[in-house]
Amino acid sequence: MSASAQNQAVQTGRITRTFIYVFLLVASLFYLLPFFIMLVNSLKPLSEITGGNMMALPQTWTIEAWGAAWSTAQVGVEPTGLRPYFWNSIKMVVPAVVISTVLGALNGYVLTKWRFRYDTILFGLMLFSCFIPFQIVLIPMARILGMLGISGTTTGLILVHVVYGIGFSTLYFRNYYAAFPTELVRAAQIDGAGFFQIFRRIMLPSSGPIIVVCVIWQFTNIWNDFLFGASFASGSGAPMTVALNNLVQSSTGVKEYNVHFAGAILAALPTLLVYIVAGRFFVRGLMAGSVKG
Amino acid sequence: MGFLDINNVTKSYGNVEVLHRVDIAVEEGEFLVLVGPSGCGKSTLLNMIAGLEDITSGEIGINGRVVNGVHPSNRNIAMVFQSYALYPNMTVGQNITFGLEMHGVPKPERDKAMTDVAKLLQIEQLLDRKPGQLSGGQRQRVAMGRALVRDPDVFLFDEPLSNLDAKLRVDMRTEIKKLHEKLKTTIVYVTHDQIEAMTLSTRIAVMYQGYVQQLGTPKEIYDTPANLFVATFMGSPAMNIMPARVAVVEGRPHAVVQTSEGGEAQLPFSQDNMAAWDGKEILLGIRPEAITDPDGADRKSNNIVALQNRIVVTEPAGSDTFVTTTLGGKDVISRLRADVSVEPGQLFDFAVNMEKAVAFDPQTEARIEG
Amino acid sequence: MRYFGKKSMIAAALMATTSMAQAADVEVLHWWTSGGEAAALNVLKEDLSGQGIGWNDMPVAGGGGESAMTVLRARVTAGDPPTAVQMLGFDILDWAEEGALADLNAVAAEEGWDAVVPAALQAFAKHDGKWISAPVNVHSTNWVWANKAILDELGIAQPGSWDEFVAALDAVKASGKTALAHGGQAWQDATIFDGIVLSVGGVDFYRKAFIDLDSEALGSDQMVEVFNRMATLRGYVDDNFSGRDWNLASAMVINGEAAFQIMGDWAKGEFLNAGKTPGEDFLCFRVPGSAGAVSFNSDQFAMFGVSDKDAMSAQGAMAASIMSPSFQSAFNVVKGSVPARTDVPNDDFDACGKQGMAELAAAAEADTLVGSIAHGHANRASVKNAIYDVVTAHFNGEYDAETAAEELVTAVEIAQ
Amino acid sequence: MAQASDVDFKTKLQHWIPKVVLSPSLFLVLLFVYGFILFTVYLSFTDSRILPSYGWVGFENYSKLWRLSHWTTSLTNLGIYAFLYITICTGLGLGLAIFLDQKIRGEGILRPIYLYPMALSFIVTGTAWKWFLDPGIGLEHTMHLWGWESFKFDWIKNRDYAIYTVVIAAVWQTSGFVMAMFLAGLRGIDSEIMKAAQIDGASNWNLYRRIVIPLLRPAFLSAFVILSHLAIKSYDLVIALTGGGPGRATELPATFMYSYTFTRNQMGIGASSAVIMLMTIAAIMIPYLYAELKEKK
Repeated sequence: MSASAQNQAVQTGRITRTFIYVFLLVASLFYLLPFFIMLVNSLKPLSEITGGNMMALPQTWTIEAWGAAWSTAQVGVEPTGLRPYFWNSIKMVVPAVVISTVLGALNGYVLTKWRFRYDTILFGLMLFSCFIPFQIVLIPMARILGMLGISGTTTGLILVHVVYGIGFSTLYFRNYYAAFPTELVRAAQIDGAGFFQIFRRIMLPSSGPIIVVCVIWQFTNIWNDFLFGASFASGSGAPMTVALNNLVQSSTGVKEYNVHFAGAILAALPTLLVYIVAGRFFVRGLMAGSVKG
Repeated sequence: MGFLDINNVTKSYGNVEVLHRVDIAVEEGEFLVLVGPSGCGKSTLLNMIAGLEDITSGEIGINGRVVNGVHPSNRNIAMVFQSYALYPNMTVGQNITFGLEMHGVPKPERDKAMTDVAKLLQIEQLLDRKPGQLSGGQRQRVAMGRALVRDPDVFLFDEPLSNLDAKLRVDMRTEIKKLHEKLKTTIVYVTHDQIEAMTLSTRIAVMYQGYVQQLGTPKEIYDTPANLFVATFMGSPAMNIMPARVAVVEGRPHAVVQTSEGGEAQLPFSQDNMAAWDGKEILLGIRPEAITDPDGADRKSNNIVALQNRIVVTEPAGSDTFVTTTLGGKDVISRLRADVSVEPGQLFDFAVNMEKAVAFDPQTEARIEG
Repeated sequence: MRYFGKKSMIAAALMATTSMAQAADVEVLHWWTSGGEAAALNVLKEDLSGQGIGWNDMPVAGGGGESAMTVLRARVTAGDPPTAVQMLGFDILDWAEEGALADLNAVAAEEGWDAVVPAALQAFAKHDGKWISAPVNVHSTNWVWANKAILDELGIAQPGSWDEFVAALDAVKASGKTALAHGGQAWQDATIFDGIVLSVGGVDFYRKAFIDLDSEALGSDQMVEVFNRMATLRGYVDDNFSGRDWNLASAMVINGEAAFQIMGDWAKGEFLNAGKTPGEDFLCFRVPGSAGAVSFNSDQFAMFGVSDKDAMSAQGAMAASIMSPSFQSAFNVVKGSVPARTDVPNDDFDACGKQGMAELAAAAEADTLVGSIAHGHANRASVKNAIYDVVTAHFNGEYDAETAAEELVTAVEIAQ
Repeated sequence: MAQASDVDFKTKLQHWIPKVVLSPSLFLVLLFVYGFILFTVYLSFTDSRILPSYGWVGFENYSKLWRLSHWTTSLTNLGIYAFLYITICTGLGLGLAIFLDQKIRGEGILRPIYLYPMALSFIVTGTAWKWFLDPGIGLEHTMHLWGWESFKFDWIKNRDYAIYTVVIAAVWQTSGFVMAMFLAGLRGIDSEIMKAAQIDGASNWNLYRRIVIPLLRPAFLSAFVILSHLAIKSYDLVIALTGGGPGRATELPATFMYSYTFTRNQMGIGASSAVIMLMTIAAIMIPYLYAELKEKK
């Protein structure tokens, strides 16, 4: 069934429909408001922000703040803007998302199609790991990264994100594959396909929707992470959020709010893009499995 | 020892034994149907033959080789699944040749095999489509094609027709039968539909509660069911079962049954050894077609008995008319010719073919051997 | 191919490790990320690169160094501490007790730090007789910043005593403007608290209560008076103060919406940045009643233990650069604070800066230089935050003055 | 019959591969989650301050913890916050999903609008929310400018109401995601069931109340898990929006834990609060997981 399939059965009257549209529009205003504030203020000169109404439209429109946030703002001792950190984030997010998704897919595949004793308990253990508060893992994780010699490297950061991404990616794929006909796997076994051949040739080609859900989820979480990025990346290798935080959170300096907001929107662009581009598939993917609990 | 040998096989999940000591030897070219209600263990047995489930104890041999622990793909079998299990992301052609590809068969040979099979099943025009674009019947053919192309020792069918509508099911049934007669391969076929079992098989294994209740040709199963379960499960409408008492009258054992009018009818057995049950209660089984109108009675039978009884319900079915009456306190269905005119409430003279009657021990429910 | 991939990954990991230990580099963890601060720090970076020492920048802003301290813990636990870490007060001593800091005595002796750094600062830069960190600046927290135009308009003179201050606040309030610009964040509340404690009880009371943590002093009538004065000030703050950033409060003074702000000398940067001139557009003076005393906090670069010879010498060079009079001057002119050594010429500083330097030297001389409660120079982080809890709860109306004094005693006790 | 062949290599391999494939993940989870939890439990019984130390102090940290008034405040706050957050998110998400499911024109535009907040971190949106909620510059100010002088919305500055502003911002962030889950659930319902109910004469209200919403049970459960884990982990939000203030009025266990572990140098107390948090999570999640996984079997 496609996500655009509508329930044909429900009939609504004119008044009800008007109410529904009004409600939906008001709700969308509620959701758009913070973004509006960010956007509007990123297009004002600083004096207009500190001086006047922060909700008003700019009197002087300027995109200076955007340029500053991207390439000239001071994020450390160097006025580099967010640009170099953007690539750091990409270098971290892409492998972390790929690895955690692949692991999640394999785990989900094993846990549904190659059942063995106590497999549900193992799954429960993995699922519960989603709920660990990240604050408590900081110190022991640092110790282990140090022992592995990957403290302060992107590799270490990827490892951390993979570890704490496994729970959710396994959950998504397990629920999706649970609804995937086991007979197909059996047929492929009889056809002589091995474990990985079945995965690659039979399971993966049918996993599109859930891959989208998992990738969106992991991408958002990893891209937006600050705690791990700040703790486990070295200075020049720090991800975008750490740089953004440095830009925004300076404690005893002048606060350039317009630059902050421009930077904030820049930092959010990739995730926004992912949501807007893949959003259609997102509901479809959720439908295909993950809401089945 | 057969071509497919199921030797003392059991299956347990944890402490629960779900399949008890199954012994079946299937000859080459035979069409064995495993039939039984859901949960009887027939699919489990099939999966064990395929290698999709472990064998708890006992042995399964295919073509002279014990296959316990052998990977499904190395057993030289092919399987058609209930849902067809067509790979949704591959075209029909790719579905058919996937197994050959996995076995390292070169592409030209694969293509040839595919063309041959497609021709045989008349699905040439479908080869480039995806399963999602096919009708139920077409999918069924593709699933069979996928099995055929492997040229296996044994074909396994897991309720292949149950997802089709009634008309298509009958067509495909015939088709499978034709295919078997043409190819002469060994087939093990699982179904819960006793008509499929009767029409397709060379032999039937009726299963219930993890036991093989009876293994035999369709005729054996139908005429001499091993026990009450087999008797009532096979045949439609089911065999009539009524309580009766054995009485030896004039040196010949009779079944004494209560009629609808309160009287007792004495029906002579064809089996002489029923005399040993003189005076005891039994369960008498008579199939609907053995209780009929006098003109419709089997002329070759030596033991047609007249019986007057009152008609409760009539159900004209076109080719026959089914009539419900009461014998031994039970509803009994009889099958009359369509042109006999009967009315509910009417007292009717039935002709009972006692040659086809069977008797069961009410304690063990086993058939009393005749 | 697969083999190659694996091998190159290991190689990359190895390279990463070696580059971290590379000789003539310093890795610096700090939270000076805003334009002016970072530019000031860049002076140091340039200085070091002139000596062939690379600068590995590791900025982590947030919460006045809280995020940076979290990161530091991760790095130390990983066995890979940065060379130098911006740090405040007791945090330095805590790390010294963990045995994580380096010994800078050689450099210190060579450069004669003992003679030029005030004793009150040395208390945080030395541990067990060893120099462990290089102080960059001295901020002081008991400052009031005032909009001169408003004062002139309302005919208010610069208040010299607490009563005059209250009268001035009243006058501004009557005129319809906000009397006291303030941001309701725990550390800002506590910054005011620094000045008020000094104004009520002077240096002796301050030391007894907040440095010795004498529970009698903490619960005394004087403390109740401190909280009363806090409550008085609360009456001059606008309704909308809660959660406001300090620099927005400064902006209120700059824009003429408010007359006064009590804030550390970093606020000067905001005034200067807005093109205002000290003495002409705005005034800076000590919290009335606290004149003569200076509550300070000092940003220092704590030097972490490194084993490598080259790294040690780079670290030493960095420490020496930080303490050089030229850097001290250049940095502090920009930052608004005053140099950590008392022998730096004041030529480049503005009026407020000069005043601050003079008062610091005088206070150091008179032993009225005390560590700031609010900024971790009076006690350890646990106590500091326990005090925050009470001060901010009282300021937000949760306790009256008497209860607040009682709560202060308990809170400090639990935190110790 | 030929001699019994041994279990062939391929079968043996296929028997072990799944376990081998699962084991790295399992190893990572056991070490990095359960190992660390045990470590934290251990720390909670030690005198750790700035770094882990191993002096055993028994339950002292726990007794100190319960004497701290803002620990109890943070627990009460979590109760209020989690209840409202989960209820409102679920209600709003369900409402939006049902409305969006009525063949709405422009659904393709509305859906990403509801969904996008999930894509942003609170480091980014915290300031915008803070401004919007601030009576001096935000909504209240704007209303005054538009001539509605008596309008008052100063919750963020009010000790008793500030926690509700945290709820508003949190709802803003996740309700769109919940909406997507419910929308997916709605789209998955067999439309024949809906038709049947309408033929039975059910009004739209009854149709949803009696038929559709009960059928969405799996979506409700998933939403509950995701929301409760987000509620318990809420940290960025509070820091960005109120910094735990006014006073300590919006402190939550997560912020409490962070501040004791990392800024107050009382790692032992931080660890003991973490242990209590974990126990709370376990108390909620384990029955749920048990029911879910058992049903699946």
